[in-house]
Amino acid sequence: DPAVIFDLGGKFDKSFNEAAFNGATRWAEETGGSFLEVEIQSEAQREQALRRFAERGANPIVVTGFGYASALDTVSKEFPDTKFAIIDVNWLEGDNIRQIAFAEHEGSYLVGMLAAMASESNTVGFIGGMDIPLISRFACGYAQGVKAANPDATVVQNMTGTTPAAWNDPVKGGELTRTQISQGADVIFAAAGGTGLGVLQTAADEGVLSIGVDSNQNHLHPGSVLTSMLKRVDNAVYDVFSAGEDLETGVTLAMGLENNGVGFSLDEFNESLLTEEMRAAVAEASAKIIAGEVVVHDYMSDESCPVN
Amino acid sequence: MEVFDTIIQISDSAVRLAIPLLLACLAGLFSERGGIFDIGLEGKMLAAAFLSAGVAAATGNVWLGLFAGIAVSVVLALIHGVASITFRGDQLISGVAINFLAAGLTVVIGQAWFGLGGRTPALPGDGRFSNLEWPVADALKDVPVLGPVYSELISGHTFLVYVALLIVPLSWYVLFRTRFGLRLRAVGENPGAVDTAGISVVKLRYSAVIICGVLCGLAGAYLSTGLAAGFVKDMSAGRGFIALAALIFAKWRPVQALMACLLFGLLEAIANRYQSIEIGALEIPVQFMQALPYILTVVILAGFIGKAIPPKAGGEPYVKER
Amino acid sequence: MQSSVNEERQATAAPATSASLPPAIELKGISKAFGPVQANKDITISVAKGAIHGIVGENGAGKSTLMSILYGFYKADEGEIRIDGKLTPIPDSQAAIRAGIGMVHQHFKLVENFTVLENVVLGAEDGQRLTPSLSKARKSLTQLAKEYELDVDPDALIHDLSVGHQQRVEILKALYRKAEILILDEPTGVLTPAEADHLFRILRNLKNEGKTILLITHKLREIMDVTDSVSVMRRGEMKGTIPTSSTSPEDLAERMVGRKVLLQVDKTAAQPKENILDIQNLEVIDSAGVRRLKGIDLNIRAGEILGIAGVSGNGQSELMEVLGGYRKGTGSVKLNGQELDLTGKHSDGQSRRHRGIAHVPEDRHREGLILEFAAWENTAFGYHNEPEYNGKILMDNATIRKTCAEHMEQFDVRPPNPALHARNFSGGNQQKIVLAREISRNPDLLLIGQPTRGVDVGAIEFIHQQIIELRDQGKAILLVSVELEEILSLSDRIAVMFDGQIMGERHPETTNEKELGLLMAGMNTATSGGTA
Amino acid sequence: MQKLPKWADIVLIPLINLLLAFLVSGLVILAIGKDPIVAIQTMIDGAFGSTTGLGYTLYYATNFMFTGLAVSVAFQARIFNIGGEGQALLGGLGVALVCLSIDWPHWLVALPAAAIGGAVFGAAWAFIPAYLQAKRGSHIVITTIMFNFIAASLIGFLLADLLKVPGSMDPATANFPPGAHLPTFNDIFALFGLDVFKHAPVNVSFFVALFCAFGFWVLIWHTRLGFAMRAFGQSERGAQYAGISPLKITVIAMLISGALAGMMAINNVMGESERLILNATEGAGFIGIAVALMGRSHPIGVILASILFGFLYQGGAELSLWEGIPRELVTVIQGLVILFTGALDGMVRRPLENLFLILRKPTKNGAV
Ligand SMILES: Nc1ncnc2c1ncn2[C@@H]1O[C@H](COP(=O)(O)OP(=O)(O)OP(=O)(O)O)[C@@H](O)[C@H]1O
Ligand SMILES: Nc1ncnc2c1ncn2[C@@H]1O[C@H](COP(=O)(O)OP(=O)(O)OP(=O)(O)O)[C@@H](O)[C@H]1O
Ligand SMILES: [Mg+2]
Ligand SMILES: [Mg+2]
Repeated sequence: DPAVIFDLGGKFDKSFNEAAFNGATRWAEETGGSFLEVEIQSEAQREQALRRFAERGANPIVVTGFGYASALDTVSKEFPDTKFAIIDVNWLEGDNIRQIAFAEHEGSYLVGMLAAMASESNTVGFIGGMDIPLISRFACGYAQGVKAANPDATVVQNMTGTTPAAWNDPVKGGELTRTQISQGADVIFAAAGGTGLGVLQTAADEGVLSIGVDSNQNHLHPGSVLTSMLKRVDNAVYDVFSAGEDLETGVTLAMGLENNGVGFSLDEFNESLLTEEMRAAVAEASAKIIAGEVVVHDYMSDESCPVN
Repeated sequence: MEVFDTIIQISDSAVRLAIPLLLACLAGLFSERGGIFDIGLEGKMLAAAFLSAGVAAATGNVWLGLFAGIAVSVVLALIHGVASITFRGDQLISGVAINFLAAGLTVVIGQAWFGLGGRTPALPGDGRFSNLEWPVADALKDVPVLGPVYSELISGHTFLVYVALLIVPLSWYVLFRTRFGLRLRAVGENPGAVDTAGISVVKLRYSAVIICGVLCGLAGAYLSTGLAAGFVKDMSAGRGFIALAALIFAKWRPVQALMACLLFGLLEAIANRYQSIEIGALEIPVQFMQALPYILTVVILAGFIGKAIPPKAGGEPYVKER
Repeated sequence: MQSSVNEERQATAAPATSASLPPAIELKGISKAFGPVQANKDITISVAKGAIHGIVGENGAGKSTLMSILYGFYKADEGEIRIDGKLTPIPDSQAAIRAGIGMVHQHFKLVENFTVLENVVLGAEDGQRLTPSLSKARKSLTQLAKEYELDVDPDALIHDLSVGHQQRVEILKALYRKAEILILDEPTGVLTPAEADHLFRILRNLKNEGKTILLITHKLREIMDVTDSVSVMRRGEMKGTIPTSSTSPEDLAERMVGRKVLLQVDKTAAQPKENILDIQNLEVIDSAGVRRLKGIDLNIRAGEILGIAGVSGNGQSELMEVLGGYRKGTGSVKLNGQELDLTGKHSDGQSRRHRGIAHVPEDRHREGLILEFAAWENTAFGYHNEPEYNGKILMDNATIRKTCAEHMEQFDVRPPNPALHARNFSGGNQQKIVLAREISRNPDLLLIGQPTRGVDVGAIEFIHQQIIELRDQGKAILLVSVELEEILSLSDRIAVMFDGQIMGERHPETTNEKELGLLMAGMNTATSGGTA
Repeated sequence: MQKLPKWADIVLIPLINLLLAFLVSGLVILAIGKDPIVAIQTMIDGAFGSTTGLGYTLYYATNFMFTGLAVSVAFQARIFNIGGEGQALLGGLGVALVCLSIDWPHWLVALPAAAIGGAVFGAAWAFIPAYLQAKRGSHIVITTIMFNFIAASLIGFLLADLLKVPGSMDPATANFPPGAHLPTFNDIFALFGLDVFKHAPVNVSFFVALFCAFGFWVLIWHTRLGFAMRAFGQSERGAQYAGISPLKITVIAMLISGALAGMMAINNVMGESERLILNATEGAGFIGIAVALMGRSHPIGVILASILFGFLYQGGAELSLWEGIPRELVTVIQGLVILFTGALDGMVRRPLENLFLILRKPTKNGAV
């Protein structure tokens, strides 16, 4: 059986763990197969869970998040016959590892453009969970997109906290949203797990637009969620599970716009929010990025952002 | 004018952030005035937030949700009471246990109930407390100075906010102007005096604990059905502990509790507003701004507040025969 | 053993009631055990209406327990209670209050940060709202105050009141509840003589109103002065009831302890030698900015006991604390001619002990002992840094235990078990543990405060002997006591304190309680303090 | 005065309490449609059934021993240190800075240095609340809570901005040099040719923790400082009479407490992750409060309570691994264990005391 091990946030984090869970579930439903899964509780369990699943013969094993990098580095060597996949990591070496890294900055760029175009106040907001590099990558891509669509626009940025509670505080998310609204923001992008739910909710209550993250969150508040920045962890997991023991490993997949690894959501809930003009603009930008004509700066490349 | 608007907005935010603290703080106030220390405010709040959102989601009726939230909080309070009053257990341990129980059970039950990993579905309109617009708030909006104060700061909060604010003078009245209040304060200071006056220490302490449960229930319900629209695991996010800090800050007095909670709310609102400041070339890190409310609390505590003396008999079970 | 109540009433100055009435209180066959401890064994006693009835007995004899049962605070295991001849079950204090019983507990049951009024009203409110109750109570307090000389400021906070006033509040509480029977458990243990006299006047007033009073005390003179009849308890048992007129202090002491007790202190004249302690212009200002000591000049010589008399709260405690090293002061204090540090680094208890000052503090529960510590640990308390109790790094617990056992033997501490927690010793034995610790250090100067507060006659005798013995070894002793009798019988020289000042010095042979009482009240009649 | 025989007091009652806790936990497991018998088997088997499982149990227990002792030592002086979490976080910083400072030649050198680093940082973080309490009367419960938040912010800032490995996604320091690698039990037993505790993170820090527990015992009951701390804890006025300075004792007790909490980092930071990561303490500081309270602030009690919590952590991990039982259920079980063994102790104790009194009465009467 394949297995998936979620990060500390848990499989219902409304973020990429949940996306991974959805991918695995989709695979199980379509194929009738079953899979092992576990939500770890502490750092020490990363290695433990990996090893225990590998010992049990689970294959392939997917781990979600860069937190697993060093654990996987150790365990993958102990089990050369087991195949592993890791999300959000591209710096490991190992013949039995498939690394899957997402270009969140590219997806964020597109929703940033949409935000700037949808904004009437020329001010848009970003609410992140914690000040960590991953979130900065979202923020930086978003800001670039905003500026690309409207150089005069302002981006208001907030982080929700410094402890793990930062990912599960919708009340604070709501409050930050109100603060940003009072600062003029009328489109707000939330990359903050459960805290983001409070952002989307408050945006809907206050009559401004919001942007969801990771999974498609458009349905949460139809007509109020402008779009969602998609990070197709679900597809990645689905692919890994589908390939099963024949999984191609020793590769690093860069999941960007070109291979639909990231993107934005368009469905019946936000059809009316995205004008033809907006769709055309992002389609063009997307094409340019894929073609390499536009390079979205990756915060991780030099740990700084050209715009903010 | 812009400065003024900002002040109004920050104050507005401060009020919203202060209310859950205030309710929990008053809950702790009644409990501790009665001699029962309660570090389980957090857990009771969390449990109430969960059940009120859960019931509101299931029934679509926020009032049922509110009552369910209060009920579960009271049940937890009674467990604390049984442990610390009837069985004379350690009040700190019991409080810690309740925090664990609430943190675990909300997710376990929530998962079994809604299958959303401990989350409740987002609440529909009737499943939430909506903001009450005060009369002619809209019309007065543009009146300078007083207009925004009235229409934004005073008007437009949920029902529970006004309830919480009313509970402050009510608490004061109950504590300092009624028989019950006199006895409650006495039982927290010297249960022997109450006992020899022929009043049941046990009954008084249970009533203190139940009031605490009701108020924590309100606090939790406000979190999930007033401020947010649904429950997310661990959503109390340490507010119960901040409420305890506020309680000590307020030296166990209702009006001061309001002040302390507003101060905490204000500090948080300010930190939210000004997360990234650049002073010249120096960029103040966001983490510093996020820690600022806590740093300022320590500074204020060290600088202005004298020794806070808790109710004398607090934390000790009352034993007349050993 | 039991003498009949009627006999007794005929024998005493007739109370204001007719002889045919049933006794106000009748306890029959009361037993009470606390776990393995049998505090009361089959106790039977009856008290006539309108009488003042004394109860005496050693520490731990079970007096407080018996009274707590009568007041419904504890539930008796067996036995019955009759009030005015009617069988009255008293399951809780509410029932006792309804039966017209009021109690002033040994340790006051007052809420310290409440006002007098609030304390009086607590539990006796009329209705849910407080304000009407308070104003009603205020009125009747004024009334009661007038009737029984019980003035206290109704708006004062309890912790601002002297113990004497606190006790009045306790009595007011009982009277406000219309008590016909008043129990007082060691009411004078903490009172000054003036306050005690005042209390007894009140008690007589109450008696004249027809109220019945039960009085527990260790002071046999008080029994002789105010009671009509007296019961003696020993080890949980009732040893008999007798009319006061037919007994004497010596007789009572013997009945209590089971042996002859010397009530008079037996001492030879002092042989004072060189100056040990020299205090000049000592000033203390407390944290609230109040001047507690206003320029004290005193000296004590080797081989003498200087007694400090005074109403408590006039600076005696502060004086002891400065000398003991845990309060800062200004001025000059010389020990053996060497200046003591009053403000700096060396103004702490440790340094004082090193300099040869031992200290038996006034409050053994809060200062002198750590109640949760075993007796042996208390033996080292304050001296825990001394070399003989310490190895290089570790404490030498074996030595401390051994020392404690020796102390217990020398001072006849009962039970002689070093492992028992200090809390579990009776007041007298606790005091002996402290005394043994301090005296055995062979100090140059012993500060001793309220050495016999709440201690039974047997132990008092012993403690007094120890103090005299130490003096005879040539030590200087500073004795602070609110018991004028104790001051007069122990001291070689007496200084009276009032309002932070020394009002004058007297010699015990040439003064009397009356003169000292005047000085204590701040009235200096004679020439100021000449010393020999 | 002893109402219960000693064995009943220290063995029977805790056992009954635990049984009750597990009984109720079983009911909860039943309620969510799982088999409680299988669950408890899985837990026990997972935590004690193999040396690897045991190794994890002891690893967690080591963390809790440090924080439990930290809370206990302050509590002996009746100071309630809720700041273990923050102090342990800062301890992690100290350990990380020491480990990264030079290329350590051998763990025997690195361990003491790192332990001192952790202890110093932890103690420093405890110093300010202690000083403020003693000097300014600022309530230590509030200040230590605040310092937990401030510590999290500080570490977050340092890891995200200053100490992070450039180019890495992970807000964490670089890996420690190999010379700072602490031998695990597996490494130690390998010396004797045994292959046990395989892959378990339990390491020599466990012995350091035991040593600290022993040191705690010596300190509290066999030194004058401990004597002074306990005296101060029981009666502040009494302590002053005895010449014990409240300021000094408060500060020293908190320094020791903070140092113990800070030393936890040699286990989780140096022993396990071998680098400093965000949220490295994972609430061990708070568990330490429960451990200290349940262990009655006595080292033996703390050790036993730590192992109990280690068991719950490791057994709980196995539960979620194999039984599909949500990990939060473990939190519920922990809560029940704390409730029954800690707070509802009297529920079992009093009936038992009466029982023993009845059982003993006849013999007593016979003797008298
Ligand atoms: N609350 C209690 N718990 C356990 N034992 C008690 C309690 N109160 C009293 N005792 C025991 O009962 C005995 C009688 O105590 P009690 O206080 O009645 O004595 P007493 O005569 O009032 O002594 P004293 O003169 O010191 O006030 C004591 O020896 C004590 O061991
Ligand atoms: N926890 C306890 N367990 C057993 N016996 C106790 C306990 N507390 C008090 N006692 C007993 O109760 C008796 C009275 O104690 P209490 O504290 O009233 O002393 P006391 O002689 O009245 O001293 P004081 O005059 O200072 O009040 C003592 O004999 C003591 O042994
Ligand atoms: Mg007594
Ligand atoms: Mg007594």
